[in-house]
Amino acid sequence: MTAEPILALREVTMTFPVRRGWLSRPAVLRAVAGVTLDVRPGEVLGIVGESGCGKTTLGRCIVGVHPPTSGRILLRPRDGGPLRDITRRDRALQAELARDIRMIFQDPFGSLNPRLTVFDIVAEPLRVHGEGGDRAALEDRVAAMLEKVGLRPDAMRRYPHAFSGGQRQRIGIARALILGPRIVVADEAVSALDVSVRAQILNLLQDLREEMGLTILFIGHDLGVVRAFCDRVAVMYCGELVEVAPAEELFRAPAHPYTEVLLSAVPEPDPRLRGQKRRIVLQGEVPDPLARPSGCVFHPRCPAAFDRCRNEAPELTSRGDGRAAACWRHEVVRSAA
Amino acid sequence: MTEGNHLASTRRAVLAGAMAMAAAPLMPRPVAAREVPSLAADVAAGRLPPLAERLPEEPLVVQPVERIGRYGGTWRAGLRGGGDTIGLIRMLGYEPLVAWDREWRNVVPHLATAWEVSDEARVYTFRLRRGVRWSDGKPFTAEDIAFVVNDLFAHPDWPGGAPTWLRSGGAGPRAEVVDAHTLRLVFRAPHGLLLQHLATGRGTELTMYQRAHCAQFHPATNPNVEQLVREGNHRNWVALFQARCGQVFTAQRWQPTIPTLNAWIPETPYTGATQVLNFRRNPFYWKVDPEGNQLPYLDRVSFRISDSVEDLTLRAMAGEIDMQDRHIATLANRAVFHDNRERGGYRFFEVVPDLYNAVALMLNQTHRDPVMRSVLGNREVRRALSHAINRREIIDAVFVGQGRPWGLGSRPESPLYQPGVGEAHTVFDRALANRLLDEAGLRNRDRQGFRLLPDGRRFSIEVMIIPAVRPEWGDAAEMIQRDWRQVGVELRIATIDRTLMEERRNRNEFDALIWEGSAGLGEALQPDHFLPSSWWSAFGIAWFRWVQSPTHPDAMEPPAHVKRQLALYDEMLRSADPAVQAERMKEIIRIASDQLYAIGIVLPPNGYGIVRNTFRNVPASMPGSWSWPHPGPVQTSQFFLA
Amino acid sequence: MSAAPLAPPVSSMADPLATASGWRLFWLRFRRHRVAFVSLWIVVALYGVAAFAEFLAPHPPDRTMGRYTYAPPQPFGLFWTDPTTGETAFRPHVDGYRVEIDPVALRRSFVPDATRPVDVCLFPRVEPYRLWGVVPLEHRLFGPCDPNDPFFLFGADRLGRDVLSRTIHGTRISLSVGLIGVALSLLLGIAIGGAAGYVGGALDAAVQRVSEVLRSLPTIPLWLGLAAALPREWDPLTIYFAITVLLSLIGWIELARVVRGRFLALRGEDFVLAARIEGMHPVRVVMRHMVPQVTSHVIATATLAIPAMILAETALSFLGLGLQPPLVSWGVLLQEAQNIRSVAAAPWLFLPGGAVVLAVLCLNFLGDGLRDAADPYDV
Amino acid sequence: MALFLLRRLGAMVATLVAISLIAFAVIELPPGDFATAYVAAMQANGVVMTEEEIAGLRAAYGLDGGLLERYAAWIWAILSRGDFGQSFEWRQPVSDLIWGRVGMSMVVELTALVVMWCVALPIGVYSAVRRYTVGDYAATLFGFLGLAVPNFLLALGLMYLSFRLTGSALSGLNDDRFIDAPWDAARIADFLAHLWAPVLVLATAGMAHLIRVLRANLLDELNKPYVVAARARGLPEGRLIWKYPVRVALNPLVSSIGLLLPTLISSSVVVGVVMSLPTAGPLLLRALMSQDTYLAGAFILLMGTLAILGTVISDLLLALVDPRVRHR
Amino acid sequence: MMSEHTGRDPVPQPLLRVEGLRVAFGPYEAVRGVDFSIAPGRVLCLVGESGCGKSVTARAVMRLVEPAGRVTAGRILWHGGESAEAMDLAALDSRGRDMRALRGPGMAMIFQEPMSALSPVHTIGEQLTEPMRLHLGLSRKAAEERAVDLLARVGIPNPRARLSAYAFQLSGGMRQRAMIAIALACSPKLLIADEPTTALDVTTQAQVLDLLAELVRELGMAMLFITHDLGVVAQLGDEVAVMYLGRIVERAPVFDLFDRPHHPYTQALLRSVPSLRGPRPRRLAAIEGLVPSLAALPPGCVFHPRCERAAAGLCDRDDPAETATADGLRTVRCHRVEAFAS
Repeated sequence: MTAEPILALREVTMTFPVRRGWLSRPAVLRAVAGVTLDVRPGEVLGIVGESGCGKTTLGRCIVGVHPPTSGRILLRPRDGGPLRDITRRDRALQAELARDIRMIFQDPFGSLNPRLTVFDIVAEPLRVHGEGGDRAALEDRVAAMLEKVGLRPDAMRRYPHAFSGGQRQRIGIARALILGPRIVVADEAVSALDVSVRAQILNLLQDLREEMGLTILFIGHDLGVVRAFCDRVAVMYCGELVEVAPAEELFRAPAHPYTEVLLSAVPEPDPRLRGQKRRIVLQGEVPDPLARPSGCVFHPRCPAAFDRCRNEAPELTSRGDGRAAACWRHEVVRSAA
Repeated sequence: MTEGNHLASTRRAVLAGAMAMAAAPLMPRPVAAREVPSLAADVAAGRLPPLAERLPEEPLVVQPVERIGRYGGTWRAGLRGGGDTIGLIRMLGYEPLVAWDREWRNVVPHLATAWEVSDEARVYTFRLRRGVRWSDGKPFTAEDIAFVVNDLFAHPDWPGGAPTWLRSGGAGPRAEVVDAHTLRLVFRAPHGLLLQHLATGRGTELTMYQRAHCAQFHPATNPNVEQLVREGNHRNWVALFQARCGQVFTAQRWQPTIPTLNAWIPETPYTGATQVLNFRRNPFYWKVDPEGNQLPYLDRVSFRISDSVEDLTLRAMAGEIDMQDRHIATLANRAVFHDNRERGGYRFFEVVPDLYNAVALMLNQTHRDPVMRSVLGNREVRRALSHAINRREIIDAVFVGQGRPWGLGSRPESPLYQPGVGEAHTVFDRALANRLLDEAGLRNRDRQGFRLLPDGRRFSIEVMIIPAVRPEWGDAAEMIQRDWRQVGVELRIATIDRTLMEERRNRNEFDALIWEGSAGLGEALQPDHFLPSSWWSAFGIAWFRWVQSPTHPDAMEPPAHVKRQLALYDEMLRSADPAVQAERMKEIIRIASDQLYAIGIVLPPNGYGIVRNTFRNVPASMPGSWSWPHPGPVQTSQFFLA
Repeated sequence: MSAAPLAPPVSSMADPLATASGWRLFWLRFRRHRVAFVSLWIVVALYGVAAFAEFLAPHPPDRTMGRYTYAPPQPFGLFWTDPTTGETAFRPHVDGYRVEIDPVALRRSFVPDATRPVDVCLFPRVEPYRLWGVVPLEHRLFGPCDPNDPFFLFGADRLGRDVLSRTIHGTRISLSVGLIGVALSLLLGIAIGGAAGYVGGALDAAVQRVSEVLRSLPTIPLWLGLAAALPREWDPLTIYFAITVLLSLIGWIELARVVRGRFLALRGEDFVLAARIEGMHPVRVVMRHMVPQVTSHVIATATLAIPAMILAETALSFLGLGLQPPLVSWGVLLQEAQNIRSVAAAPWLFLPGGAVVLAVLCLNFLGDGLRDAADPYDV
Repeated sequence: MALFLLRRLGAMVATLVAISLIAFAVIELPPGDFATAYVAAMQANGVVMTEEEIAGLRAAYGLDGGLLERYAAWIWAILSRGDFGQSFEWRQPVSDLIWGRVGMSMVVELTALVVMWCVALPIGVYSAVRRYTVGDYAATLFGFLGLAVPNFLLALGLMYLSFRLTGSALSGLNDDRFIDAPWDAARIADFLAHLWAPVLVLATAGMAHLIRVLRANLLDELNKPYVVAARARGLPEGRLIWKYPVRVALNPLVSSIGLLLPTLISSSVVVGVVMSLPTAGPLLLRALMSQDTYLAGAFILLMGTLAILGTVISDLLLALVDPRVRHR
Repeated sequence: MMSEHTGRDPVPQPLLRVEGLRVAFGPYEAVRGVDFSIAPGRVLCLVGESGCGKSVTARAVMRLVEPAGRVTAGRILWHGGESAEAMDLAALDSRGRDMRALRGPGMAMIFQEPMSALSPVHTIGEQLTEPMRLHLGLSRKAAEERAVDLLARVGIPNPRARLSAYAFQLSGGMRQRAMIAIALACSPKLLIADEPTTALDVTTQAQVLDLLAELVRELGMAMLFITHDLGVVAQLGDEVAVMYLGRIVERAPVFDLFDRPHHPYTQALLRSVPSLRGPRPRRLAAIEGLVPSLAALPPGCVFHPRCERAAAGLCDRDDPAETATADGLRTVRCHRVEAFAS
């Protein structure tokens, strides 16, 4: 389980200046606050949290949409050498990394250029990176890729609007995988899909992952899906990691109160659970990201908060069994153990 | 010495036209005049002295055009937006020392009742009308004019110094006050045309400043002027002076506070914010009708200020304008005005333009380019180009068939008219034109059929026109362009801004230009088309340079015929005798016509004006010019509403 | 996730729209706008007229017939009844004129006279001329069989020039002023607006400020000043281009605003993000992924800008600062007509105004249709 | 709000400086100066002026200084004393000339604005709600026709029509007899009797834009869930449309008032010239033509200022009517 | 929390009965013959994937699909009126007085995205009091008092201050609560909730669901709940109707449906929802193929191209009729329902 990480995040922080209208001076929004995380080769790491928790920003930092404000992002080179700092990227490096780290987007409608044919969309990475040779060769590769994601090769002549959401997501997957990457960041890749199609896409990703040896960062908010799909899960709240654990463990026995809350809120597709399931009702609202609470960010809503939580921020600490949580209560548990 | 006669003592004095003024000399001092009804109340209340005290001892008796009028009423007319001061001078401000008669034949007494001219036309002595009062009741004396000549024009700060028309030998005159009613102007060099110039619109500049009022703003007479300058936030005393006393062409002179000799006084200042400019009668006006009634007949004048000619036109058609030709009486409007005569209740009067031609195309005979100069300077080439034009067709198309083919020469109405001069070189004869051009060495043609200059370039003339001034020019130019194309000469039409046209003309960087042919009646006053006498002598700008200063780098020595003209003109200036002047001028014009200084197209048809049927004493015909600033010399004070 | 779709999804592989490109969809949506569709054809026809003006106009624009100044329009007829025999025959003609001269009003009045028909031919032989100054031709589309006969379907102006022919020739300049002006505006607008929208930040702020200043300035004074500043020694054609450039100097603002807004929105779109992550050159990102998205919208905005330019040209001409004769544009024609005399006695001189109205109207409808098709819910 | 105002004012001043620079540059751009224009105008009247006289004129007007120098002096006089300089043509302080005219312009333009809104609003709403009906097409056609007919043609036609029908020219804003009269009821009545024509011309020209934007905005809003939600609350249709989508669709228009103003000012120049109105346009045109630098400059500066003020006011209005703007 | 009302209870007299409802948008039928009924105090969940017509059905009940869409057939019988006679809403003018009078006091609706369903330029108070003053004839003051009560009831803290708040000033959860308060303004007999929690985070969703369940129980109103989330259905519904391509393919009390789904589509749907419990599946069960377009509906049973058990010559030819179980509590639209319903 403790394989060398393929990707490592060290204290990654991402802030945005926010101007709230004319009156106030620009405030700083900490979308991601000091995230440290190792991604192991070949695993599917789920990142979950409610909207605004910073999971998407974190994913975008990794693929290079914007460089983090501080912290480092490290990547193990293909040849397995020591970790390489890829925090700051010029265009050349970005282009180089685009072969290794790729992204699947949430919105199957917005992520495909409606003016280009499927061929143009899927072949674009090849062209940008100078691969694939002449048009015929490109077409062959695109056709092969399309078949791999479950589309007929003749789809390449059509435009995105001719496809349903699930099919479009397949096109997006084809674009992401055609260069043979090592890491794929799937940002809410199935959230916009209907249940029946969602399963198809997840299964497809599962197959491709096995076939291509991918490492997948699966960003999502549907805990059921995350449980079914991920090996390990990282829970985010207010830009911070509050818990990281193997999926089975996490769902069986959440270590962080927030994780508990999350799990308890998921409506289970079983009417018999009505009234049997312990529903933890959260106090108040998600804090304003511009006015982060002192101490533990979760303490104002935490059912189990005590004094220390209000004053000191707990670190994400590992318990040794592959589980880590940022909670004083967890700390207590750990020291007890 | 009776009114209207010259100073009889010196028989060497040249008789200037006063004799011709029909009724004036014979008119006895009118008596038993009635008080003006609209002023009666003021007189009765003692706010105004009675009529007898207001009228001069020797009022100017104006013979009405039709009949004795009656008092009352308003003259409504329109002004263009932007200081339309020229129009005001013409209609309300024509009160010079000496004036033109209604026929534009002679200079007649006006504010001056008599004058004497010395030998060589250097010294002029004027006898001023006795008892004339400014609108504030103060007497008008020789001091008023001396103030203008000596304290303003001769002052180093006065912009531009003396006006050009008043200069001779490069300088203005010195004014000597002989007595309160006798003024002497002493010139450095002969100034034979002074009387004529005095009778033009600009001549009024000498009689527009009341010394008593204006001296307040002059450093020579008011030591505290600097304080006024500061208080009024002016640049200098001149600016202060012009703001408070006005200047001939500025709107500021039309203020209620400035005393005037005019028939009507403005009620409010004329400014850019004015929408209607109203005048009321001057109770001290110094003219009477033969029955002794003080003029003007009309109590008020009301000028609507409009930026739109169409607006004025509609108002005229609607009968909201009593008498006017300025701005609205265009060729194109004639038909609509005609159609709306009944609706508007007006009639037409005729305006004979002071133009010998409506379209005068001047070729630059002193072109900077030697080849072009030799070609354009060739009289035969100019003849050819003139004969190549189908004037009849242009007249038909552009001038509604009105007017006849005309070159350069005085109008038939002019005293200087000479048969055959205006008609010279105007026959349409394409064959002749081609032959002349061939003979002039322009035989070779290019592929498009254009003739080539001796150095192989195409014979191509660019003509500068400003259709904004006269829309007909553009139309005519286009037709000339086609006609010349037929004889292998290219005409390129450059529609151009006026400022630029003048710059290029003055730098002598042009081939040709089109302007109107001035003058056709007052030739001697504006002789620039007949000999190189101003910047408007576009046929020979470099010759004009030479006249000004033979050493100027751009100057070119003129050929013999030009020198002959210059000599003739010089003779004219030395003699103040109208007969001599007429002979010299005729010869100058003959030479100009023979040399085709301008290729003319058409003798301009008579213009027109409209006048309400109830608005009387407007002559059926009058000249139209700035030299004879119509309708001023008609004496607008005798207009009345029937 | 957007609001629950009320209308059912209609696209599928079986649908004919499935293989349609974006442009084809654009076209299909556009065709639903009947008025805009008709307008399109009128605009195309107008530009056709502009292109083939020499051939289509029965006379050269500067041909004067001095005898027919202010001649009213002649009625056109296909059949002619001989008044003497009463026989009717197929004979395309216009009525000739009877001339009455009024010496006082200084005017000739023309009365169309049915007894003196002027025969009208297709492809009559005329004096040789050159189409576009290049192609030598000897025929025009239609005109009087005898070139010396009067033939004034729209009447004649003060020089006896055919108003129809002048209007047709005016089409060329008037429509191209709009087109070229808009093309220049487009260039400026896309470059400036695109840069502002893509780069954002300080550049965006600067562009915003500049365009705010320019938008705050009343345009007419600006145009007046600038038009007055043009060197008059330039030949009319150069002046024409200069005026066009002037018009476009104001026109780019709106386009830049549109482009900027779109670019700002597009910059956040996932497919642009995808291209950027690819490490693509920004210029390529812009050209391949952003520009095509805005084109249809920009075309629509540009179409809407053309009529504004046409109107601006006429307004400038009206104030005496636009194009000048001998160039023939609608503005110039209207400038010549803008007096009471024309309104009262020769209203046909305002027919070029009809052309302006038609062109502006159609271009506006067309632009509206294009915009709706480009983006049904965008202003 | 105060801070917002301050910032807005700061930006406004910067814009004004830019405008003054542009204004000055534009007027100085043409070849020649007032003296040449003046001489040319005199020439047209047959009055020939000599070089000396022209040189005298230049000196008298202070036209012999450098461009920047004159700009600096001009702007300094305005800022320090509110002195806009002297009009060359009228030899009068510019401020004496412009205020009345600018005031009159504002009256005409604002009335036109109000009329435009009053007519465009119902038409725009109607054609959006009854989209693709005969009424919609008619309204659109009407609006576009107003847009398509050049202003001066409309004005000219109106004037002639009035002349034919009433026998009097439809020009100016008052009968002659009222012009120097005090603003009593009779003059105001006469003023209103004149005002409608230029207002009509101006309003028809701008209406199409308003109708079109309103229609598009409204079409956008009509399908929004909050409209359906309001309908689901059982509101009567008419009240619902005016209260909800129209209200929202108007907001962007409110902010466009400021932008409409420069356009209106521009078109009122043309209308003012044709109909001979005592507004800023004709005097400005004259000033530009005669290169009366300070007068034209003051006009452009003032019009620009008013336009910018309009923008600021409409921004404030927007803040007033749109809580989303107000509360951020 | 709310286990009392189960599908096993005897069905009371329905409040609303929809029979053979068809809704068309242009040439396409989005709802192709739908029957269901709701009784007071009961929750009917309409489940289905996007585009199946569930939202259209809900809006058609309130006659809110016009003018884009049109109710082409069927009856919408409303038993909530004063008279014993049912009123056919489908026959009413959608914008007429009768229909309007029904909206608000009769039936009310809450929407998926409270942000866009609330007017951006009107205060919550204005939108909340408006229907009360319109339908109940309350004075402004009385309406405001009631509004404060309502806001408090739906769990909005500091309700009086919130009256003057705008939608954008509230958080997502609060907006939805406000939306619910507005819907409850006139104490409707039927509440239609169109995916009210889809746009919310799980924790907020849980709160809103609890609130709705509580309200139905307390106020005794009927609720038509539209959702695609079977988890939500399991928590809230008394009865479930599963829609596919404009038709209800299976309708049953909630326990029956989850215990023994009859229709193959329902079965597949249930299988494809990952659970937090039980063994972690290696793969999720997926329904193969795509939802056909309304423009090109397959012949026969529209589900047959994706159905594992479709019988050639039957399912691809004949449109299955609705069959009801003996107790009448359950209907299924499948040819082969006997073949697998155990």
